[in-house]
Amino acid sequence: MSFKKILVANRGEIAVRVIRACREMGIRTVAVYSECDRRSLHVLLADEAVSIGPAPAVDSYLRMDRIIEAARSTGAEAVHPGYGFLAENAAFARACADAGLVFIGPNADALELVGDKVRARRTMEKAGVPIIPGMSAVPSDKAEFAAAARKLGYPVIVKASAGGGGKGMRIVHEEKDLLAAVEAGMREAGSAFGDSSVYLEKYIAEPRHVEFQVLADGHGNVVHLFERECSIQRRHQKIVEESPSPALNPVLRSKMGETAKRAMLAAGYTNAGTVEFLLDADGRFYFMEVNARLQVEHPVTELVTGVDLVRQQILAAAGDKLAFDQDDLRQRGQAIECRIYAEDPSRNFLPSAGKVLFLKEPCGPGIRNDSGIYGGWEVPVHYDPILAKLIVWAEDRETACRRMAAALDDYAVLGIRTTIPFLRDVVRHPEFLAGRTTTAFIGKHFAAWSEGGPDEEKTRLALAAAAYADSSGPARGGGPAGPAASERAETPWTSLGGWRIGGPGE
Amino acid sequence: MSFKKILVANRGEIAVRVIRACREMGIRTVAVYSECDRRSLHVLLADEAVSIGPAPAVDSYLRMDRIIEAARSTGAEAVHPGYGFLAENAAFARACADAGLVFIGPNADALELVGDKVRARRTMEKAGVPIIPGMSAVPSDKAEFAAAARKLGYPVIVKASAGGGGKGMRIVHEEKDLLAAVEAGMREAGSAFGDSSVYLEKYIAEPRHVEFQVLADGHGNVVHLFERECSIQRRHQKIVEESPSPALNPVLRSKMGETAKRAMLAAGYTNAGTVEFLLDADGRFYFMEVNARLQVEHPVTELVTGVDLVRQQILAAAGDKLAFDQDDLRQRGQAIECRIYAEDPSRNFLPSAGKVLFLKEPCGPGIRNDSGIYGGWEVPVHYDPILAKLIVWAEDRETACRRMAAALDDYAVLGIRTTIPFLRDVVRHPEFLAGRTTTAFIGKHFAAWSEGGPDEEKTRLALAAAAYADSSGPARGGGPAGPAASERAETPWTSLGGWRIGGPGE
Amino acid sequence: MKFEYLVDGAVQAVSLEKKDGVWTVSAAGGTLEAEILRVSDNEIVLFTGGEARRLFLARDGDRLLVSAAGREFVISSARADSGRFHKGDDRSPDGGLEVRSPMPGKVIKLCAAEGDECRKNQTLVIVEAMKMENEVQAGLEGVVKKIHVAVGDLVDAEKTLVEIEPKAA
Amino acid sequence: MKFEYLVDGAVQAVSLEKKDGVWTVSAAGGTLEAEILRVSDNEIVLFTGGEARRLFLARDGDRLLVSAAGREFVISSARADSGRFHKGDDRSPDGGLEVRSPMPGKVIKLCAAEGDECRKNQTLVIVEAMKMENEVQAGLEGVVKKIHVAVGDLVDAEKTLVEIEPKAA
Repeated sequence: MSFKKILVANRGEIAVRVIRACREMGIRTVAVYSECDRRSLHVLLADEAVSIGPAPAVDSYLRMDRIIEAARSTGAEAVHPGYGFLAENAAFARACADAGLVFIGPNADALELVGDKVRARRTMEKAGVPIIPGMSAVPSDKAEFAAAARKLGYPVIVKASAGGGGKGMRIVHEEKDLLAAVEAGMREAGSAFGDSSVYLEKYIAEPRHVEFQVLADGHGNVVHLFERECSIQRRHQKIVEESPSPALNPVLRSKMGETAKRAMLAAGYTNAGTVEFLLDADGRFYFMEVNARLQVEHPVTELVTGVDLVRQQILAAAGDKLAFDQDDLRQRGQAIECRIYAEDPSRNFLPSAGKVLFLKEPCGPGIRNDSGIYGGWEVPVHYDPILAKLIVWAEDRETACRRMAAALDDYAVLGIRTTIPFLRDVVRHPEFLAGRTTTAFIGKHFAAWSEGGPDEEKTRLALAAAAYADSSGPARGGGPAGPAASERAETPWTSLGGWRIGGPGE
Repeated sequence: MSFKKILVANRGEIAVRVIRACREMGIRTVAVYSECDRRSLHVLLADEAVSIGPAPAVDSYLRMDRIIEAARSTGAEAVHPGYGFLAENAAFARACADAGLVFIGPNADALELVGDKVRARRTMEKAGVPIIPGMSAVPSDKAEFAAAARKLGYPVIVKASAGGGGKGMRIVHEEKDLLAAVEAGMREAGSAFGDSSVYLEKYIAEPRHVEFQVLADGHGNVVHLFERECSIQRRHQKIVEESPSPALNPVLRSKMGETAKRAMLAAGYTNAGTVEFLLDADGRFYFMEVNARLQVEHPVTELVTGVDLVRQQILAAAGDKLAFDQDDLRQRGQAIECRIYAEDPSRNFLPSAGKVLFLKEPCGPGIRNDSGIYGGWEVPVHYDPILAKLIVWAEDRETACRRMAAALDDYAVLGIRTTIPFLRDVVRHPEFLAGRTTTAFIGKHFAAWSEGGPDEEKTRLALAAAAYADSSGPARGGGPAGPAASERAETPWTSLGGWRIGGPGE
Repeated sequence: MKFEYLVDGAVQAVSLEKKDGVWTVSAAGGTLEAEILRVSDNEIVLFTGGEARRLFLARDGDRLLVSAAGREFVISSARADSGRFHKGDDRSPDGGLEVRSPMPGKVIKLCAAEGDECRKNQTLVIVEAMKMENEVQAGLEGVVKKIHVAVGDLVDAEKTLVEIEPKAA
Repeated sequence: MKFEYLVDGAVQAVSLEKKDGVWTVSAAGGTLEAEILRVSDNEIVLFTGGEARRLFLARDGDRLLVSAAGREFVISSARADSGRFHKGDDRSPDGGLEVRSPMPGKVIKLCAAEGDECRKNQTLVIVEAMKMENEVQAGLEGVVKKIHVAVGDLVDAEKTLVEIEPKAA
């Protein structure tokens, strides 16, 4: 069986991704949008679109009632939540079921279990999955945090019970900073997930963050689709991910993969999910949490395994059995993803909303660009700053790194600042090229990053472009005064005759 | 070892493809261009560019002397010929060697052997490769054609000895049409390949065209990378290709693959090449010819096998051994390619040169667009009409067909006519979806193709767009008179307030 | 607002009204209500009946090219375009019938001489473009009155190649 | 032709001359000769020393944004831009020091009250944008003279949040 119409309860690149997958399966799509997203790409691509409220997410993308009403009124049979917003909200999954809608994600019980990070840790511990020392419950009194932290020993990390993606996280090295960190974490968690509970874990320094993608149908079949190495992080936010991980060998990979499957079986998990591990320098790994959703970085797994995860999510939600088993799955080549954010890396990654005045996206063999933007579109201030994901695949890691570097050079976004210049330097760094990627990588090598030094040659090129534009381009905007209009008429479009380039001494 | 700088002796999408591969291997590139290609995409992407003469190919892209001089003057160590032009010209391969340049392609002896289709057939016959009945020599006298045709029995096919890609080919059903067909074939062959010799073969009706990609290093290692199904042809010109072929089973695939390897070994072939077979309805296959070059349709093999063929060509030319053997190679999923030509399918595929006024290329997971054009560029009349190749990969054939259909719908080229509307209908045809693809497919199902019927709804949309553009867009060009300028100022950019879409009854 | 356009040679009328942010379009035998969103100079989106229809457009001189739901339209103002859209041949000022080149290219063969008789659909000239030969044929039976090109000439689309004097009926 | 521009706050002069199809550009301590090709409104290519350099550009009001070899530049006319490029705080008309929001966002916390003393780098306001909290800090030691915003306010970039009376030296 399959669905005829799916509502996509998200926005941006992930909504676009899901809409494309539906279209290829012959399924019609309904987009939802907040007031400021009227002309967003996901709205343009969907077959239908329904307005669900004002810009703030709590008034629109987090409004379960309006989303369910939109599904009902358009006749959608299922809801894909994407990531973020309501993706890991068990109440939403239940509300969908109550309204007769299929929630494309894990069953509500599993969602609730793994979504409660503290209960999840207990379940995993019982199932024999290695875990990081930490609080076994969300405390009701803030004073309990200090006692727990003392018991674990500093440094400790504050984590949101409901969330992921670095939101609400704080590392604390000394007791005097603990309370402020807990409060800030609670505020961020509350605004991001609608649930402000946080807890503490022992902080393991310089680990690798290695996660395993799992697929489980509703018929007892579970497979893993190998690992993603997600150690390159800034403020606990992943920025570069890859598969395979340079840190795993076949034995460790198999051991971690089987552990991931065991974890999902223990949780009674269905649909696509990810088991996150910390991997220390000695090859010991610890369960961190289950991400009960399609993840931002899912494309690296898709490119390496040849499995379309969104399609598999939809098939599993429709009740299909997995069409392959563990032995059918192979890793081929190397995939790397860079997240393109609307942040200004030269100003401490300040968010950078505004209008995309010009956009040129890279293309070519082995290059995939999952984007939620287009030239002329205005990036709103209200949501996560992710604009797009640039993913490359190549036969080997060295080639993949080169392909990514070349693709980033081909990526031009004017009008807003993005993390592209920063990523350009990350993927060219000798330690990255050597595969020595730990969560300490950015802090160690990019703490004082700035965009190049003064570069006279590039400045000269830019100045030449400006002068040329002002002297011969169409007069747009209130630019500096150029030559008279009569001179302007002679543009290179008509007067290029006689030039020749190349060859020495020319 | 590898090269530091490569000259790309071609233009258009294939030059772009090769330049990208070089860049990812850390190799600098030199483009060459004719006078009308000054601002072509390959020139913009290369590190350096050298002008090699006037627009006609015989004065530029076929000028061996100028190309070799350009390589010498820029310090290039190797020449990649792409496909077409000098790619299969043994004299050019020899001239490169004489100038101390590595020709990235087969060795000159093998090139000469397989390039002479008649000698190639004899060699294959001796090696036990099944061949189609045909002339065993290029005749010196035109009268010999008639005698040979009578012996083979009509229908016969006129083929260029030097070429490929349908150039110079003519099917002849009766003796009275033979001489004109031979003469036309000779003219086309001469202008396309600089060699006007043609010969005759028995014409097999409604076969499939199935070819095998082969890679051979200079150390005696030969592997095949499975088949490409190229039966969807118009005027003997491939327009849609895919891999795997719906017509092969594992036994036949293995038998044909081993035959392809035997053919290449018999020819002493090195580098990348393709062995073309005709496959009849009973599973009998016949050697047709060796394409001694990278082929237009190479991306379908790349997507299915995960091997970058241009990279392998460069490595093999540099003297490297193949890094994998036959057992390492697997087919995964389904890839389909559509060739986008500057031809007007609604006017009998007349060439359509001119300026690309607007271009929107499809993107998304599993979509690859190898393009040689950009918005604002003028398509010249002088060369092959290929603009780009749209290639999709998906887990299975059904999904790949849907993905291709969706990607073609997302492809907008305004200003010149292209084959996109035709391809849209081809990939949606029930016989195509069923995999019943023979060389008779287009003639049978698309002989009287026209772009849709009168469609009032689409016409209404287009008229609405025109009226809206004239009433509110910026006044560009001498369009029909719209409302006064004061009315125009109120564009939707600033006046969209209050609308709401979706939901029944709105 | 009312407009008249030539679409594929036929005159089409369209009226466009905006009220409360909703446009009403009447054209081609029907009416649609739509929210219209201008995405860029080359793209607009019509939301109609719950569906988003993306339209791409480009100006080409006095013509507007529109790609609507995968179908391309050439739209020009009814007035500006009268007398265009040649079908390959046309009356010349002095009564002959002009045979025109259907596309830009290079004349590579003349298959008739002035004064020759020609059948309908007989090939008169071969024009090569983009490496393919294209046969330009007589639209009717008659006599070749004048040949306007020579082998090797580069010709534009719509260039007159040959004039034919039609055979008296 | 000579131009003066402000690039990242510094005045830069550039001269541009064309002769025989070759442009000579003198700027930033050097000279280059280039063929310049205008690809579109947003792209030009400079061929210089055998190399093709693609430059992407877009106008943003009176500023020109240029992406040159992977590096982005903000270029404005030297005159039009005098007095811009605030570094986060500035003198107010009545002598206080203005602390401004570094980006558009929403005020989610005030960490000081009018009349409070503040240390240098002390957090005064927390502005949230795109789901991340950003601390806006005092540029120097002093007294909070006036707070211009309240929790919940949406603020633009460069909006004055707080005025500080600097501590007498």
